[in-house]
Amino acid sequence: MADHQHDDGRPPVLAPGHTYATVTSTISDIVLTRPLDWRWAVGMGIGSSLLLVFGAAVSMLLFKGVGIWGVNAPVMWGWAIINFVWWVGIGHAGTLISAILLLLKQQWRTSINRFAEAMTLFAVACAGMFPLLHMGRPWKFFWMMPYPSTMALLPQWRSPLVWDVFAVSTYATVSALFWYVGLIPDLATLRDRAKNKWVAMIYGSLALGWRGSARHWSRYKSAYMLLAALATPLVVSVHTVVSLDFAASVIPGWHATIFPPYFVAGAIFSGFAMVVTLCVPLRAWYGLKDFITIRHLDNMAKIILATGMIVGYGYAMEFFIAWYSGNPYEEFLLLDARPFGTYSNAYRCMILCNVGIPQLLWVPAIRRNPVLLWIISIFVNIGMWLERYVIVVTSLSQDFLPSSWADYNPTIWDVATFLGTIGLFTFLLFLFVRVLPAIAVAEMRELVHEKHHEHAAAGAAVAEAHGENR
Amino acid sequence: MMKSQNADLDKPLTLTELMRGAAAPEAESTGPRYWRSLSELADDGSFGEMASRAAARAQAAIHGLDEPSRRKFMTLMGASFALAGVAGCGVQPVEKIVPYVEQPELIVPGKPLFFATASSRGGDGVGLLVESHMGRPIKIEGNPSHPTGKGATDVFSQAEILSLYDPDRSQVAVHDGGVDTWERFLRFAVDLRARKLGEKGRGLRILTRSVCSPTVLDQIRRLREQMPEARWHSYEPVNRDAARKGAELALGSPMEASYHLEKADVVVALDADLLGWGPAGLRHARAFADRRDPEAESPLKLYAFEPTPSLTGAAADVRVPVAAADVLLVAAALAKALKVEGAPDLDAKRIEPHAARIAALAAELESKKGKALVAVGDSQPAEVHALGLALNAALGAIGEAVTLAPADELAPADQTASLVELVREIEAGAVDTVLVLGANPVYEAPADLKVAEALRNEKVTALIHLGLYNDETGALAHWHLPEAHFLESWGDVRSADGTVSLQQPLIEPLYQGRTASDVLAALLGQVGVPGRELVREYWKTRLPEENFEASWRQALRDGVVPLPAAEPAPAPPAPKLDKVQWPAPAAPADGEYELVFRPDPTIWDGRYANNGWLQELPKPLTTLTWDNAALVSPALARKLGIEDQQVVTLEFRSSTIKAPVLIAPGQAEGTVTVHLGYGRSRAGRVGNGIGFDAYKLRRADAPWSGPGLKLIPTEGRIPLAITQHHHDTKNREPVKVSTFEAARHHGEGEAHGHHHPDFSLYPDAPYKQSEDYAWGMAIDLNRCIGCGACTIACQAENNIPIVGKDQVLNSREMHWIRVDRYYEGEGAASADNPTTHFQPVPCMHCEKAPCELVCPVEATTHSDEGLNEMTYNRCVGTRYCGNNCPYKVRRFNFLQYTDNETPGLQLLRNPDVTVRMRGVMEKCTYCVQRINEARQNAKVEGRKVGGDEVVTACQAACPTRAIVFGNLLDKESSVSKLQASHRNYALLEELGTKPRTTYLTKLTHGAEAHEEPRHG
Amino acid sequence: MPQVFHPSANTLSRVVLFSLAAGPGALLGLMMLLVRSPYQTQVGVVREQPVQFSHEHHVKGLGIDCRFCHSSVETAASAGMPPTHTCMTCHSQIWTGSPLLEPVRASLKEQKPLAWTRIHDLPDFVYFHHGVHVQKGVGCVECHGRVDNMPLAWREKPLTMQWCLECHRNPEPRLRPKDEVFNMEWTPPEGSELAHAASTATTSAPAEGSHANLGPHPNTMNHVEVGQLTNCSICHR
Amino acid sequence: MSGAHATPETPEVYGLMAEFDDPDRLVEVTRDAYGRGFRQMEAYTPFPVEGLDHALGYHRNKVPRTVFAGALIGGLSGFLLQCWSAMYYYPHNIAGKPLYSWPAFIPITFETTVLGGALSAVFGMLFFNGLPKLYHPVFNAPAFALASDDRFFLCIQSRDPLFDPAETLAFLETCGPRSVSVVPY
Repeated sequence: MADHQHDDGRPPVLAPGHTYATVTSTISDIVLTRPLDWRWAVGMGIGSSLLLVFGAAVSMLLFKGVGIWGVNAPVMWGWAIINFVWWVGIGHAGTLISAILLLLKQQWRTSINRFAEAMTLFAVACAGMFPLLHMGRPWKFFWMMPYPSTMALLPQWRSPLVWDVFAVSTYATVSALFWYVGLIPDLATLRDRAKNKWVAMIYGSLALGWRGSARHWSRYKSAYMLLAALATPLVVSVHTVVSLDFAASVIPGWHATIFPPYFVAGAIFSGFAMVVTLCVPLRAWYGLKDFITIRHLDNMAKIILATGMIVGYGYAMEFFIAWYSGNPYEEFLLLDARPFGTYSNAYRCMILCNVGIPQLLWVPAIRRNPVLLWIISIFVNIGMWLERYVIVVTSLSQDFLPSSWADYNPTIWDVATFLGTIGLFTFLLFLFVRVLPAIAVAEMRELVHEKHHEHAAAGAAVAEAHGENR
Repeated sequence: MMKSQNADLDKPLTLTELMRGAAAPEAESTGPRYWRSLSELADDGSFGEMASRAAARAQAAIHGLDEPSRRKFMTLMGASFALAGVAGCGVQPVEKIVPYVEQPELIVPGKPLFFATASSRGGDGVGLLVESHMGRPIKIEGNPSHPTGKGATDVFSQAEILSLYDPDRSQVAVHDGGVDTWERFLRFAVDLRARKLGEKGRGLRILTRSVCSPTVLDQIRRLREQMPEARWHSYEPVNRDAARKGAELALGSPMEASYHLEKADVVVALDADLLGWGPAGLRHARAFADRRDPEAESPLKLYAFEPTPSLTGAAADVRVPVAAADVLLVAAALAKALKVEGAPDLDAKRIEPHAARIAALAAELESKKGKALVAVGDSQPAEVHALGLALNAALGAIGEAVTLAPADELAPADQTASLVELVREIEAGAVDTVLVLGANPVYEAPADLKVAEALRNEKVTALIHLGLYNDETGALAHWHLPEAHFLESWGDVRSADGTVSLQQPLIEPLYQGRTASDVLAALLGQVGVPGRELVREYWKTRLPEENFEASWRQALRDGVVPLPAAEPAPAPPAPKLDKVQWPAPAAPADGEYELVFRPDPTIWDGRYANNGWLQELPKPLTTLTWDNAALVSPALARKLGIEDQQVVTLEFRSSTIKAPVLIAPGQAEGTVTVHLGYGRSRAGRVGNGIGFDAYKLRRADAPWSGPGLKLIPTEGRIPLAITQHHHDTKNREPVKVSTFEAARHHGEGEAHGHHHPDFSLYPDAPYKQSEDYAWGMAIDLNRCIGCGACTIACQAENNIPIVGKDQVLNSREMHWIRVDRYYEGEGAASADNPTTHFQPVPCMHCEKAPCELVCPVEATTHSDEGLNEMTYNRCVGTRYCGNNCPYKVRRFNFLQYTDNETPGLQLLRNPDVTVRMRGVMEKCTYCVQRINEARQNAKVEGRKVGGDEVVTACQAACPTRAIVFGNLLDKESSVSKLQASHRNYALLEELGTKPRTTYLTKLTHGAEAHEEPRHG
Repeated sequence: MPQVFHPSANTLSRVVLFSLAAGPGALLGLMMLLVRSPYQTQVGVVREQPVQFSHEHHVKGLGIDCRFCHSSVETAASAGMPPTHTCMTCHSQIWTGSPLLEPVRASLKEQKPLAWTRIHDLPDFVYFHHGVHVQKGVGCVECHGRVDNMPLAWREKPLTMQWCLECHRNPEPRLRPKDEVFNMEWTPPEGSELAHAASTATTSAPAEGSHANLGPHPNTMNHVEVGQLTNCSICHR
Repeated sequence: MSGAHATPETPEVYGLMAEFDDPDRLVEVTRDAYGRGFRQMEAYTPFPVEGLDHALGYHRNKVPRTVFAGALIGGLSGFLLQCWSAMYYYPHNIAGKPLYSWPAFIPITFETTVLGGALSAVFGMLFFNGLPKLYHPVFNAPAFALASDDRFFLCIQSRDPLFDPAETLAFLETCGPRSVSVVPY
């Protein structure tokens, strides 16, 4: 990519030489005309077979009960909640990129937002599975929602779990709306380019008859902007609420005021890591290197680095407060049990993956090397899973009364369920890249338009570009 | 029953016919009638079906038990959407109401009745009250008017109710491997009687366990009169032979000593588990606790010398681990110091380290003469008992703190000898008929006697076995007869102190069981005389006949037979030691250790092996469940480099077994302890094949301990399901300990009893609290001895399921009240002989309960009377409450633990407590069903519930009255008084949860066993 | 460019979109109605019984007191079902030949109880105590309706938790003097505190002492501790 | 170029459609047309072109206030639902917390606010845009498929009072479009 250097010496957000037409065709042809390739087939195969595993695990679970998992007393939450928090965390990057970066007028978001939003949706779908499945009587889930029951009972609003129900379902709904609204013009494009009548009808009905009228565009833009404005605090709130599940309890290692900010940072951290994990192969396979450029990878790497540092700060603070508070239970847990106790390996790996390895990203060369970046992102994903493992398991297994301490071990069914959701995620993702434009076409055209203006105003362009790209 | 089949006795009946036959309730002139169940009353076929299922199981029981279902049996049955119990959604299925045809007097649907009866074990008895719902006995309480328990019960009596309904109990008579009938046995018995009368009973032998039923003793006596050459042998694996022999040595006659702790200030337990051994333990425990009361002017001081940790050792102020063989040396040393005449001069090298302590003790005894006693355990040889009697005489305890009662002259004084004699005679071919009544010699006799081979002797033409289970002996018997559970039968029990109680049936025999006296009656020619008549007949001869009916009814009501005052027994002779030969103290060869046998704390000698409650009850001190293990001292483990759960080969006198190791702090260094009762092959689906059979190592001449054990570590491992993995308190002081000294004059800047300020920003309660009731509980740690009776009483009362070993291994046990055990003391020394503290932990019913806050569906809320309520049918099972409970008292049904399949077990359920389904959280409710019952009675009578009126299940069972429950608003209630005590403190008080359950500081004598007295 | 859709598609698409939005709501609403309907609550459903027993005839016609058959209603949790013996106390004298009573006679002959079909059936996890309700002056009619007008018994009230709570939160309107509990026709005397309470059934606030002259307040009259009545453990254990 | 249903004898014309390939040009033309007094016209572009809506004389966008209203309703209903059920409907003693635990009610109030806002934004936008409208006359215009690709259209509708087939056509021709076509109903 070094050959197309932008005037300001940084890689461009869009490789030069693209017109409205080329942008449109490149992206929409992936959906409409491009033949199946083996990589997609393999990915889809893996995804759907893991999905079958998921089916098996869930049926077993419903048939026998959560006892098939490793959960016990005192560790009554296990992998299920860990996976839930992990997936929700991953689900943060999408809306963040689309919403916050949109409000900040960051051009480079354009080519990755659609894709990141899709990832968000699918991650939240996976996350949503776990709170349901981990219940003792999942078929009673609706008792957690307000409805006029003959028992004259509504949910217990003080419980963080109820907040969770609302937060996650709201987040899922809003992200879906946001994603769909963004899709409407592109669906219209697909409708208009489809050769096959039926394909055209399918996309057409999804496009709701969008015809790009100027008045529509203006309402559309304000609605889209407002959605972004609403989604921004929502993103922050969701993981805050998730963190309150822990912070609102009395358990040492959970009962910490630092949790909300530190969870949100962690969420963005893992979210961007997952975006990188998925982008790098995608841009290679589907020839999108012109749209998802080194510049994007570079910026995402910077965000990963920054949020990683915040997470590291969180860990440090946990130590400090434990010592500073003089609370014997906190002291024991954080200064003894976690670093040196039964689960010290998980803890140390976590530190390595989340704080140690990301430091490599200080080096620009590494940030701009897709392969290295991809490997680092994998480490971050693992590290963030371990973080949740450490939080959930260590705190519960050694809380207040030594008499009731016990260790926790997952079972094969824990693993199967987790792999199952990964399958679900992969399946949906591969489906998505085949049937919907993975990059927002209309926004790319807009980008092309803006670029023309930049070139027109030559001298000003440099300064302007600086302003825009910072 | 008889009449129904007299028609054609030759045609064998089918099992279902048998069942129906038995279903016809026996005509009773007085008192209520008894049924198996409502469904039987309304014979809508369900009972027939249940019966045939039972029959099918019986068949299985005869031709070996079905492997796969074993052990899993009680646990993971359901695992289906069968939304039983707490479920409830969709249109309700149509239900039937089935009224009586003739309403029996007394029985009001939904109102429990209580009947007095008694259980017996090891020749001693406990008086019981049994709660019966609609003819179903569902809960056992102690009988307050019975001196042994004074209303308390031990774990065994509590668990008997489960044994009653145990579907694996023997259900059919078996003759030569085929199903047969009681009627045909009767015909056999009649022939036998005719034959034996002719032969004067030659070749007839009767084998029982220790018999404490006056009626049965009388029947045996009459049989001996009719058949002079018949012999009666009795053998109980956990017997008092040594004590009787010791008495014989010292006093010339086999007397049985009983100890009265209430009369002593200093008690020395020489390998005597006063608090945990047999029904007498209940009496001792109560006396001990009362004498430890801080208000008592001179709190009792307890010394224990024992080879293996016991409840008594844990309660002792000074506990000294010594090898079982060295207890004699300790006794001798004390005797010498107290100038007991005839005291042996033994080489005291092995107890050198404790010399100073023993000297000090001797001095203290000297000073406390008349207020001190020495207790010798049944597991010590006769010589020590003789020495013990001499010591007690020297201390002036005989007749005071120690009383001696003559043993029954008819019963064999030395049971082991009597069993040996039986075996020898059989081998000599002098025996053709053996009547085994309620015993299981094949399993529980010492291995060297080879009882199984003996009984297979072809000269023995009739081996008749009457037993609750078709067990190891039943498998060999020509005739096996199902025995009636004592809750199904008439009988009487004489407890060690002479009190006699009547047993009355709470329910018709579920499986056509018969009692020993039924069988003996048949041999005495009283064919078909109902059990009730047999007992009445006997007591007619014992009680003044002018008001016999009155006293009979009184006996049935009170559970104690009003006996005419017995003439005072003559004072026993002064003990002499001249006849005693003192064993030469054998120096243990190195590489060899001492083997010690103990009855299992929860399944005793194996008779309770098929009782799931007892199997899952954590054994005191080790908290082991579902297994036995070889207990070794930490020092020995270090020396041999073995660790918990590692399998070792135990080689003792040429027999070997493999056993998993469990390291027991406080174990004497060179001593290995094994518990009896496991390794059963025909106990039932619950008890089969778990643990190892320690009887295989037992010898007739070394019943309790012996040197020369070899211990060879192997690579194998057997996971042991222990419920408590961490033993030190991590300086968190859940148990607060102080000294009597400090307690007597507290207030002088005493730290303990001080309270954290209430730092809640919120008002106490969101709305008006009840002005009448505020329920609360106080647990006096100074009284708790850690026996676990509370746990099992709670299990019985609250329909708590058992989960099985694999679930306990994943720490999913369901007990609502657990007994935590902490070891105290620094360094390796503490591991070798730590101070032990017990702490029962039920739900704290916090007023600021963390669990309530996090429940998303109001499944757990706070009542205006301060109860932390758990509404099972609202619970969706997020388990957040369980996580957020600092005391970890919440229990979750991870799987379908409650067995809804087995019909017998459905009869067991307490109808006042919801049966929980899978996926639902549960926890201690302060026995809210009892609170509500009291409330309802009060309302119906238009009054208020009394401050102490409600008694929780754990409180009722507690032998030491350590648990007190009541109304905190009533300042006169005992719980208010206790919580007002300066010893009162709340667990994890600093969390601001404001628990309603509080604890009272444990007090010690601050002897050298402890370092500085510590305060809250 | 050819049109992809026919004009009718416009309407169609709007309908689809609307139903997607409104459909789930409507479905939920339907279910809410369903669980309150007799289909679920069995209100007014007459059940088949082994004997065509008419409360109307026995209570209104013959004026037999409830307690004659439901003997433990004042003291026990269960009101008690009459044993066959009770029926036969009269029917050994009258209607001795009636075919309607054949099952009853058979039951006595074969010592085989009658199996009645339950009308008022609470879930297993609900604990109800008749004795207390009678003691506190809750009339039979309040829950069982005018049994004296039922030829064959049916369920008068839904017996849902919501319904139980209506009274447990605000008992006054349903309370009466204890001696009137078994009276089917009883209505509060004019202008009495009871009448006042009954009239203000909707307001949950118990009327204050201002009505002292109107006779006893129902709650105080029978010592009802309203506070405890909404504790979960009052009904669920 | 006419829909099957448009009868040839009475050819009804929806409007005249001019096709451009440069957005900026389209804006100028639109401004020009507006200046000439055309009101019933609409521009179609593959992406939002800045200033085009103003050029069409469109200024009053109702979406923002709809969203505000939606968010307000969502938030209020959420908060009131919690207060009502926790304080009046079934007051429970939960860990001794006050019935009116407003701090605990905030998270859900926030969520319902966002939800209300988001729903009203999307459905408001669709409503004001009159979508879904799968069939629309402009789709009859030739090459209109490119309106979602790289072409920019201006359509002057026949219902405009100033609309005159000949003159309007002439006017549009002068604006230098790629093509001008008649859009039938």
